Amino acid sequence: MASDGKPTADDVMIVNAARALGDLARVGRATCFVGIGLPSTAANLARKLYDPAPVLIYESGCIGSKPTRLPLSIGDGELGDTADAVVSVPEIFTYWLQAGRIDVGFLGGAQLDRLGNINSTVIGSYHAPKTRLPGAGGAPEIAAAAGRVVVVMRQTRRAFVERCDFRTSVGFGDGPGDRETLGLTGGGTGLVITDLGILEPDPGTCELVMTCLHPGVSREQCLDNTGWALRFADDLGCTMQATDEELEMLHRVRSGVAS
Amino acid sequence: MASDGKPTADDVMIVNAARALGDLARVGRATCFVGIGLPSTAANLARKLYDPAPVLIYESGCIGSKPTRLPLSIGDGELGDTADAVVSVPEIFTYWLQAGRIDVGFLGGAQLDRLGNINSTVIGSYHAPKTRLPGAGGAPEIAAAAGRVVVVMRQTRRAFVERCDFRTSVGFGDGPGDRETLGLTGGGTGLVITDLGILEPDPGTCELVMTCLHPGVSREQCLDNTGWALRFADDLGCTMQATDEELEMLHRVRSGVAS
Amino acid sequence: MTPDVIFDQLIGAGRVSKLTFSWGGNPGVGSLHRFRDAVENAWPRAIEIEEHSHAGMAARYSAGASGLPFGTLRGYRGTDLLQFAENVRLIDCPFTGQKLAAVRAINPDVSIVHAQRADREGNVQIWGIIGIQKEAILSAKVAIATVEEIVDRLEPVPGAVVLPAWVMSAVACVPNGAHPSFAMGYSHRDNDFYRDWDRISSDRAAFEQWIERHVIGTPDHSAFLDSISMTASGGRSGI
Amino acid sequence: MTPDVIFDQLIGAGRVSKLTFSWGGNPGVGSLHRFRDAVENAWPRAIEIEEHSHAGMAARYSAGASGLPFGTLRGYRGTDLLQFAENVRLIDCPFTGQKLAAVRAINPDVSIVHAQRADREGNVQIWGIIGIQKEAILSAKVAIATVEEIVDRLEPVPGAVVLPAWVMSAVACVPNGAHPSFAMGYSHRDNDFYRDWDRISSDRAAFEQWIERHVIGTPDHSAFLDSISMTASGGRSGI
Repeated sequence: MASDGKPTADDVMIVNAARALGDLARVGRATCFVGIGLPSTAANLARKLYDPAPVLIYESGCIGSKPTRLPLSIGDGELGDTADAVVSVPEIFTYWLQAGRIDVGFLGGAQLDRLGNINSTVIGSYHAPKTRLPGAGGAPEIAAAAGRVVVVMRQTRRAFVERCDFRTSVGFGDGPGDRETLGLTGGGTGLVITDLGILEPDPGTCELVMTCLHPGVSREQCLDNTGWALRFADDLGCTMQATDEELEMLHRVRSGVAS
Repeated sequence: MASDGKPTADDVMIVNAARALGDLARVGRATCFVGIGLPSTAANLARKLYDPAPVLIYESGCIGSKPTRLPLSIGDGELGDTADAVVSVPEIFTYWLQAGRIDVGFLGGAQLDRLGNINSTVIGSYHAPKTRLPGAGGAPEIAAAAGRVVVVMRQTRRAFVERCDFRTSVGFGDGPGDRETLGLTGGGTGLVITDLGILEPDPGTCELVMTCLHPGVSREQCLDNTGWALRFADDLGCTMQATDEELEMLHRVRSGVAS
Repeated sequence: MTPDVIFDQLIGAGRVSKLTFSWGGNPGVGSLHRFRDAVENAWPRAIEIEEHSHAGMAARYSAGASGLPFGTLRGYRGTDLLQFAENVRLIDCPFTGQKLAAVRAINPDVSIVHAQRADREGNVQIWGIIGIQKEAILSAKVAIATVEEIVDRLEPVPGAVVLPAWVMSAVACVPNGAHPSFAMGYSHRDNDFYRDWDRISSDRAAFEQWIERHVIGTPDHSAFLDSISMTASGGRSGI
Repeated sequence: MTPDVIFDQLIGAGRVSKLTFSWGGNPGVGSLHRFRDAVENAWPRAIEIEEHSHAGMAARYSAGASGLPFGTLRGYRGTDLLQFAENVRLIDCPFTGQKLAAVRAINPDVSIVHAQRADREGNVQIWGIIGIQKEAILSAKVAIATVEEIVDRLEPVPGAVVLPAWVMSAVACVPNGAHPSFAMGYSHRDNDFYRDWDRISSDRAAFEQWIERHVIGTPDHSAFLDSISMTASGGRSGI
């Protein structure tokens, strides 16, 4: 929370990401492939808030981790100690992710484009980059195989681009039908949660459109912070204000007292 | 041992197989892929008799087993309890056998042909077999990948044939160069230990020739019990009589008191 | 991979139309006589067989568990298995040009494994010689485990594999459910049964009598064990 | 796969000509500044990079450990990785016609892992989050383990992997040898170091001073740990 007690933009993203995971857990077991940072915070918040709770899976091989404090790395011992099972890295990517056992993949990135593709490799040209980013990690196969990909990213004109400088992870490729042609077994980018609201792909065109705004956010703010000609859903909604219960639990998750 | 205290034909085979393994262990670590039956008896005898001892690996995934009694199946709990490591079946065949980490593979079979190929599938035609045998098991890849294959089999005219009815495991295929063409990484059938003596492949033709006879065995016996025009090495040797120490230890291995 | 005496019973009872396997024997004893009788004499019916090596079957299950359509191995080349096995093709390595065997993934309609224990949520724990049980479960469309015991909490055990409840279709408590095989720490291998099976199964009439009395004639596994004077812990009772 | 601060040090010191990786960041902190400086500005020298996804790298190590020339995965398709990565080809499944990615096996000249302990014969035991350490060892031409402790006998531990002595080229006792990472049960992750590294490494001069004093200027790992006021068990000493 910010010093004025109001939730920060990150808080709002995390709470909404946790809710999305809670919704998915309600309609079946939400096995969730989690990276470190915002996704891990959101997934752990969902694990504390909802019953049934999502099953957290980390790419280091930890299945069903129930960390009492937020891990700083995917190799954090806490993730293994509290897991139902720990498997090798080759196994987590083959028997678990590639086999289609992951319902939800949380991803972030430096750029997200209109068709839900993600860049976490370079800004600028590959061989002479303006900014060299850490790279792919587990993202491309999460984007390929997870039942549904939830992207959590701050919405800015530099990050939300017409076309990624580098396509690290495929959302809908160049448009409808591309995932099928490419043999990608998962559902693709299903939900993008930003500090301004929520985007979802248009079922016909796969283009990401704004379907919900966070309380107090205007359409203009969204347009100003998006690098493509952003469209809004006809039934544009508004996300629910973060509740005290959610924010309190988020605080406890962050400070490691939520066990 | 037979009732007259003399070693049986099986005893002689087993003692000679154990010696071969001991010889190999002396020139480097002999990691030995072992099946149940005569091979397992011989390998465990070698483990008790020699220092350095061979490392016993069972296809059920047991690496470095040191059983105190002879196992009845490759899934015998004793093999896991006494192992340095137990791995899955896919792993034993990939990371261990296929990767070339096995120095010696012990094999048997219903038929062995002149070029060291082995049949453990059917006698007669495949679709209307005279005798249906258990089948391949781990043998084809042991024959393909082990540094050296040691075959332990009773020598009879029906078993030692010009050409196997079914080629389950490749020795030298159709002759010199075949293993290389087929991409088989191991050394092939290097030693055949029978109740009559020892056969080894001719380095030029790959044909199995009798290189040693057991004490008291005649060339005629060998010819009578071989289904091809058997040749004898110019420097035909004679195996050493089984010693009291070897036979005593064999007795102890069999009765499970050799721990 | 290794159909043993249980499969021999199914085959002898005429309940098998096709067997995919890599080794069909009675471990440590010899032949599976019902299997042989079916293949050699089509008794009680002809069965179709598809045979592989262990390594090939392991690669097929691994591919199935991995969501891949095929697995790759150095195998089959030069053997007559290649001539008769469906679901094996030679492929070229795109980097080195080497020829390798590709085997089609197996995704069984149903896999059943026997494990030591499960917790009340249905998480299943197996230890000892794990074999291919994990891949059998993870490749299957319906995955069932029988367990020796259901416990409140799975205590960690060296060498154990845990299969999370959410990959299992069903878990049932069936003590000595691996009989005549064993569950490490719970039951012993019934070596006598494997030896006796050689005698029972080598005669059609003896087999039919046996299966009628002990399998068809018993309502469940516990009654089956009683009928052969076997206790749930794998010891011989009474006689 | 995940070169982190140790690789950043090697890169910054100009000792790296090529990096093959799948994620090059400071876990939980951000960038590897020396890596970025090398790629973006060729300082202190240009480095060649070959990048993959984690799944691709895992498949490459597994293939290497398996004695196969390549591994197969559902991956790379539709990404720009395919365009720049050497050692990736699309292949067709011989059964279904599906296009899959083939990745060339990795067989490192040398792999070094850090494990909890070894026995006097050289059998190495690792537990906790195993990652890809087994494959790193089994794919390597020369395989080295540093361990926290050498013991008379390896007691079984849940979740442990044992690498037999005969697959190891060398084993050395180096307490806290995973620093700034950790060895479960022996040392703690030095979270401060990862954070401090962000500051040290973001400035060329600060980096050069640091590497001179703490790495080049210390004779061994224990002296290195002393120089950063770190105890062998992973606690901060003195200051």
